[in-house]
Amino acid sequence: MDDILKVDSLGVSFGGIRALDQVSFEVAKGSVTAIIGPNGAGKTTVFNCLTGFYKASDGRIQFQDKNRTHSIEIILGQPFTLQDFVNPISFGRKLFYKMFGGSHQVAALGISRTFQNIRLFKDMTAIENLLVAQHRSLNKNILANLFNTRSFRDSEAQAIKKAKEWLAIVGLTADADRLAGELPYGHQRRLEIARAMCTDAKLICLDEPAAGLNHNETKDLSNLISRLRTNHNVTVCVIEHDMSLVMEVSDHIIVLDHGNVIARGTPTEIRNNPVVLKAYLGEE
Amino acid sequence: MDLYTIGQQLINGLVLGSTYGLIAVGYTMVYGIIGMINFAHGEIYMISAYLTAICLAVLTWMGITWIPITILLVLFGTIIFTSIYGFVIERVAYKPLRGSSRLTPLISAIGMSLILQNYVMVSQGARNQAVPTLIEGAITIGSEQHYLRITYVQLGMIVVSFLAMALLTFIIGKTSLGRACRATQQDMMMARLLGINTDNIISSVFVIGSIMAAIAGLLITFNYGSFDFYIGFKAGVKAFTAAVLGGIGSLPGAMLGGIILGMSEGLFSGFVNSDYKDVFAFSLLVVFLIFRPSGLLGRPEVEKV
Amino acid sequence: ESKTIKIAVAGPHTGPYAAFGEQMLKGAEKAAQNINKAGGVLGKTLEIVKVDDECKPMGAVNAANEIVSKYKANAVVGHFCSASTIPASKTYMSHNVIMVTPASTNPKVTERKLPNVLRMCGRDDQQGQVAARFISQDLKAKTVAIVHDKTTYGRGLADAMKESLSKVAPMVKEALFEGITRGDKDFNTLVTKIKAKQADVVYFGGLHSEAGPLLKQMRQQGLKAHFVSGDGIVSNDFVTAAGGSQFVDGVYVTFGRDPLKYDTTKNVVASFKQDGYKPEGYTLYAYASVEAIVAAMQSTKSTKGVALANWLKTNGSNTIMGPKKWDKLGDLTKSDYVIYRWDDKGNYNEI
Amino acid sequence: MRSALISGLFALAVFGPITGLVLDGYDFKAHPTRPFILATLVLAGSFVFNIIRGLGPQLSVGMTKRPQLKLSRPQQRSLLAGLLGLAIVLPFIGQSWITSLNFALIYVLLGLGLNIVVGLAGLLDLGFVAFYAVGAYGYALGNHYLGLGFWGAIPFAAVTAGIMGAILGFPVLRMHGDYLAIVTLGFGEIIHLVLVNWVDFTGGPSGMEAPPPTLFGMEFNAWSMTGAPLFHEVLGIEFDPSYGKSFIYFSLLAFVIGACYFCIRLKASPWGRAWEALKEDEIACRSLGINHVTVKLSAFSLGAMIGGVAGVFFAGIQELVNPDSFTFFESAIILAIVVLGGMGSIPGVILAAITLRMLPEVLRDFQEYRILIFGVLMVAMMIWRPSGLVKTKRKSYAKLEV
Amino acid sequence: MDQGVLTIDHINASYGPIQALHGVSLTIKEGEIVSLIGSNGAGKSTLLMSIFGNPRAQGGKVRLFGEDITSLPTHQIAKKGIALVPEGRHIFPKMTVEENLKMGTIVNQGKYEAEGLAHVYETFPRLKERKDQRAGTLSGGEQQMLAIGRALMSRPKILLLDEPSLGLAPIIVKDIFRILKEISATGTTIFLVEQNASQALKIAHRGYVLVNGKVKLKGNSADLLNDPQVKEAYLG
Ligand SMILES: Nc1ncnc2c1ncn2[C@@H]1O[C@H](COP(=O)(O)OP(=O)(O)OP(=O)(O)O)[C@@H](O)[C@H]1O
Ligand SMILES: Nc1ncnc2c1ncn2[C@@H]1O[C@H](COP(=O)(O)OP(=O)(O)OP(=O)(O)O)[C@@H](O)[C@H]1O
Ligand SMILES: [Mg+2]
Ligand SMILES: [Mg+2]
Repeated sequence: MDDILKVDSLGVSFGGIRALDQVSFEVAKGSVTAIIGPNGAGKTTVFNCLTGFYKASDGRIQFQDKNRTHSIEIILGQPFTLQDFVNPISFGRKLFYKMFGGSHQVAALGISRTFQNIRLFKDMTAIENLLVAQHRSLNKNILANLFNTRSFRDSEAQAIKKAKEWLAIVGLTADADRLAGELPYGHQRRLEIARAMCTDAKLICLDEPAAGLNHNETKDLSNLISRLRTNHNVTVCVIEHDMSLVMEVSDHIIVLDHGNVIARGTPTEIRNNPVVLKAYLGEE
Repeated sequence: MDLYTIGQQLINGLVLGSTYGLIAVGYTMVYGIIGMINFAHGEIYMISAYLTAICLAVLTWMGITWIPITILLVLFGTIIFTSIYGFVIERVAYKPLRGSSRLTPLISAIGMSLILQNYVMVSQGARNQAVPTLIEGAITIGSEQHYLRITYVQLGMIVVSFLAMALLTFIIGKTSLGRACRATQQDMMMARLLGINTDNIISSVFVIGSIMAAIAGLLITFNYGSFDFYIGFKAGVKAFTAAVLGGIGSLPGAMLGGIILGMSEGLFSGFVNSDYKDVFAFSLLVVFLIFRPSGLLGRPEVEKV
Repeated sequence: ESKTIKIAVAGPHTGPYAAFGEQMLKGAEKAAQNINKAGGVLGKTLEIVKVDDECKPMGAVNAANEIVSKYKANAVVGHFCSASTIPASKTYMSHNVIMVTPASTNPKVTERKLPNVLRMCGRDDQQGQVAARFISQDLKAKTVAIVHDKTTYGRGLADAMKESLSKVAPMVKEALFEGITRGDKDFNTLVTKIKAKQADVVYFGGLHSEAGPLLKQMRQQGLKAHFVSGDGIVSNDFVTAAGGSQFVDGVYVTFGRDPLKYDTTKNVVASFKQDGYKPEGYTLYAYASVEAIVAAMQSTKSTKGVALANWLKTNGSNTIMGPKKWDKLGDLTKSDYVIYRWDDKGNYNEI
Repeated sequence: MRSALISGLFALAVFGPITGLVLDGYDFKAHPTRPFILATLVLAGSFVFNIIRGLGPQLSVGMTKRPQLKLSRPQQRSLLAGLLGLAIVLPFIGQSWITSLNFALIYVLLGLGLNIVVGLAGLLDLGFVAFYAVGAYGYALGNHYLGLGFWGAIPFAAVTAGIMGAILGFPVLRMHGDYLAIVTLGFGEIIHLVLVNWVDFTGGPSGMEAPPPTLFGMEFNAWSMTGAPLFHEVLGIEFDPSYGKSFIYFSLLAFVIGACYFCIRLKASPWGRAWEALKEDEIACRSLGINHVTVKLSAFSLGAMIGGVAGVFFAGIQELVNPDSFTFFESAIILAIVVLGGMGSIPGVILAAITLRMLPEVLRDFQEYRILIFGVLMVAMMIWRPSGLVKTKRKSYAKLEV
Repeated sequence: MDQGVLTIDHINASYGPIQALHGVSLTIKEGEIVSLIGSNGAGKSTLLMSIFGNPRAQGGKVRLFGEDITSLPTHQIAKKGIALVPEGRHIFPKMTVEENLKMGTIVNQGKYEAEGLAHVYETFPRLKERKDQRAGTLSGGEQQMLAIGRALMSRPKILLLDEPSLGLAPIIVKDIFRILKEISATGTTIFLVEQNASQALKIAHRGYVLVNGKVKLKGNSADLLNDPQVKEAYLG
């Protein structure tokens, strides 16, 4: 199987704190990969690096898409080196990414995410949240909009159709016109996943999607994650503290502690790994 | 250009800067605590200038002319009445708006500042007002021809503004009142849940801000002598600029911002051209904020994703 | 058909210049009062309406529209600021209403050649000329620093002075020509600069609210240069704004011959004093403006603006400030600018 | 009762020195009765207020439940048609109001422009007057130096203002909230100061003249200074200054309607949604691949363009542009229009612009108390309706058949 | 029925037009641990907040130590020896960890500050490592620890917790439940809202089940744990 993502000796520091150190792992295309670890281990930080919100101080992240490899760190803009001043092509490329690069470009590659603290557009309706997610692929010509041309109408209709489809998939059709901020917590979680999917993501990163959900709701969620993979062709990365969910959905688990990968393997391997038991699960 | 001229221009800039700093400190105080641009702060300063002159006139009428006593009494009176203004304004125009969108109190503040300006104009008349020159002397260094000079009032202004800033920094940073203020600013609901009477905190912030405005009003009025009901607006904008330049909510920042603003304005007009001094000051601000989007001493808003 | 003849006093009745609006209003009201006592005009009584223009162009156009449409006034005394007189005058013209400004000295007011516009005061270029001659001939200045307040009035005056000076005394050096900002109080840097350039005369185009602090700061820094200015600072407030009479000693200003000194004004001045008001600055100019308008109305038996203006331009008029004559543009033919000097008691006297 | 007494005492302390002792030179005059009258008024007022509040819940329930105006589609249509009809006949009824109406319409345009920036995109702009100035001076200078006519100046000014908007937008991209506010305020001041100081180019404080708009080359003047044909002569009617004003009124009305349509379309377009999303959460937007740079710049530019057009009309009405018309106060009023209108609501902006602009005219009878009362009403309106006059209604996408 | 430490008597609460609580009553006695469970949007958080008057309870009464606090302002309620770990943590993001903790003692003018800090740092060593870090930059779980620590600082007589286990690693969750039992043993009354129903009921003496803003079931936790309805809906 191909790897859609390769992370190679990633390192991040905040002031004196080394949040990530030499983190390396791969994510296989079409898999569900879970990242677990104690609080403050650096899981969210890994996601932030993958999606371009933090710039790693060292290491490489490579995203493989249709035989093309993109380096996230290049998209985020790199400092100029002496060599760039002799090589106009690399200079131009760096300048371009310095000026226009950033996390939105990473998202445009097909990596999207949800957040540990839900970040929906609370004062917009559920369906509007999904329309915003499709912004990139819509007809944005202001004149076309002003004269309501055929192509503009088509583009809007297409977007609404897609949004409705996703609302149906996550079971929120009834809530389409409600404000996102008013929805119960569990619904918000699902809406955020649908929103991330509406960007045509190839890799979706879910940060603690089951937090605040009760037992039954967690079950529904794990169903949804499996369906995302099988029916919608995306690769899923998930951070979660709820072990029942992790064990159920994931193919591969990576365990972080203090910014280091301390274990990796299949759910059964991890469940029985003494290091993980001690550091994370707290079972003797 | 000789050294004395350069030195004198530096002093001039510092004096101007300390007037901005004095007002900016009160400004940033309110601003840092309730996160609202209190456009009426400049007007409170303007009121305090009037109160200074009124107190002085009343004292003269009563026959109190010994200068130290006069100054103390004027200061006392100005502070009392100005802080009542601050208190009342907060209760009337801002308290009812608590919890609504950020811009609502901003508009209310603009309305309030129109009210105060015109209220003073209607009751005191539109003409320019002034106080007599109470303290004349100055410190002069140098020869008959070439010298540096700073008047006692100017010196007082610089000293007081630094003292006030230091005192306020201490209050905010080290006392429990200060901690309660910061808590109120960051999460008002949670502050209440921890037992903080946020309404009182906000009122006391306004009162402290007004006291600062009163001190500023007194010193600046004594220094320049002349004022009208319109001075508040300009002072407000400059103080706001200084506060932002220094980093919103940072008291030393406000002082520093004021000094930098005053210095750059003063030096530009002293050595280049006074027509464009404000253009220069604002351009400086813009350029500066591009490179340091959270001001000189303001800590960058880190938002954890 | 209205029972009164309405004269609008348009000027700044609110805002930072409101003091001048009051001067004009008091003068016009007193004139109306006296004329009504003497039997009114065209068999009707004279009514003064006060309209605020905030000294802003936009306020002026609004005010002008209100004057012609709402009050349907027959004549206008005003405005004060040249910046509002200029845009408003056109509205009066299209409604054929006469406008006499007692205070707008900017040349542009009349140079637009509107047939309904007259002024009761001099022009900045006349004033500048008097000042320039005084600075070069009487003060024998070698280096002059020219400062203005960037307003239409202040800058206009400074420009006019500068131009005259370069004509009458080309050898006088210009230390600097700079603007300060209205509302500012700190001019220390400018003073230091003037001091460094060793100017012996400072000419200021602007109003007393800035002139006062500027003068005080000059003296505090030990700059002994002469201070010369125009009609905008002629007010007792100048003394208080400067921080006391010790600072204004030796200041020179150009101003029309003091209307209070004319024999003709004695009664009026006394009656003002009875009301507890000291006629200052433009009070009597406004009084005279009303008189001129009324004289024209009496003679032409009309209230049509262009007709009134033309009558005044051909016949002139006798006012409280003496006989006045106008040229084709509507400017006074005779400028009566003279030099005054302030003493250490805070009084000013013609020299 | 006690609280009324306390507020009375506070009022006495507040009004005491300022209204009671009036400065006169270095001296003062006492007006001892004034503060007592004012304090008594406050005391009585707060007494009445307390009684009303004490009257019990039955009254307060009635007050908190605001009548909701819900209109069906055809009702909306007829209301709109009615308003339009009113707008068209208005100049024929109230000639004396027409200049004020013209200014009100200009403020509607300005409000709509700033509404894009502040109301929709959530970028606090305290220097919007800069674009208004660019438009007005664009016309005056374009006319003076390039011989540009009024109608030619409109696209010219719109494009110039739009570019200025983008220029301003670029450096402030990294700034948030109040930092953005001060930079925009600074930008507005810079433009103002340049207009004041650059006398050779802009005419400085005296400003620059701009001819009024023409209709197919016909002027609306009593007589022509340029030799152009005159409207009343061509039509063979008697001259009346109201023709010119009415002409401006109808042209402005057409532009306002156009701008409204433009804004309504924009609001429900990908841009409108992206602005709103960006206002709520920039990080979430970036995670969805939305380029916040283009989204913010588009808001600044489009808003500025509308502001620029308003400026051209302003110059055409005033026939003179002057830096005094473009001060911070103007920005503040425009911002107040947007906030009072209800942040993003187009009918709200129109209502607020007309209210705030007509109010000072209505209050003219109060003379020097005018601005004071205006300020009081501004504060009172904010307290009465903190979230604006009109609440925005969301478009229901779910009901759209696709 | 004997007087509880906290009694809630038929209260309603609403957000504008939406009514979230419908006549809820419950009693908590001294030294008890009481759990409140219910699905998403049932009104659990609303109930906790309305004890503090936000939104204000209507229709009924809230009594704390026998005193009617229904219409007291929030900050005065907070001074009566009651502390809350709110939903969404609500730490002060720009203060350091230690300053945040000290805020917990502001009700009693800094009493027990030193002991409190020592105790919290002992319970959550992670917070000690990060004591000078700005709280807003902590990881989700660290913030949760901080919110719990802050509530413990004032040594409340009654402690209300809204989903304290949210976002915490299994090992810490175990710790939290252990600590709650310890605190309870020292006489502190605890009112616990949890999604993790089985764990919550295990440490609790009694429990309430909230459905759509109404109390649906109540009883000893052992009974509730065996109740088929509860099992089906909340324990899985
Ligand atoms: N912006 C920042 N500044 C300083 N420290 C940070 C910052 N962001 C994260 N950290 C620190 O880095 C460490 C890793 O944080 P991260 O959010 O990745 O943890 P996590 O594994 O997601 O934990 P949790 O399960 O609690 O969410 C934490 O100790 C945190 O305090
Ligand atoms: N600020 C608010 N404005 C409007 N409605 C709200 C608000 N907060 C909560 N609600 C509504 O009130 C009801 C109860 O919400 P509450 O947060 O109390 O539920 P909960 O039981 O705590 O749920 P959760 O398990 O998700 O925390 C829900 O229907 C919710 O949608
Ligand atoms: Mg995390
Ligand atoms: Mg909850």
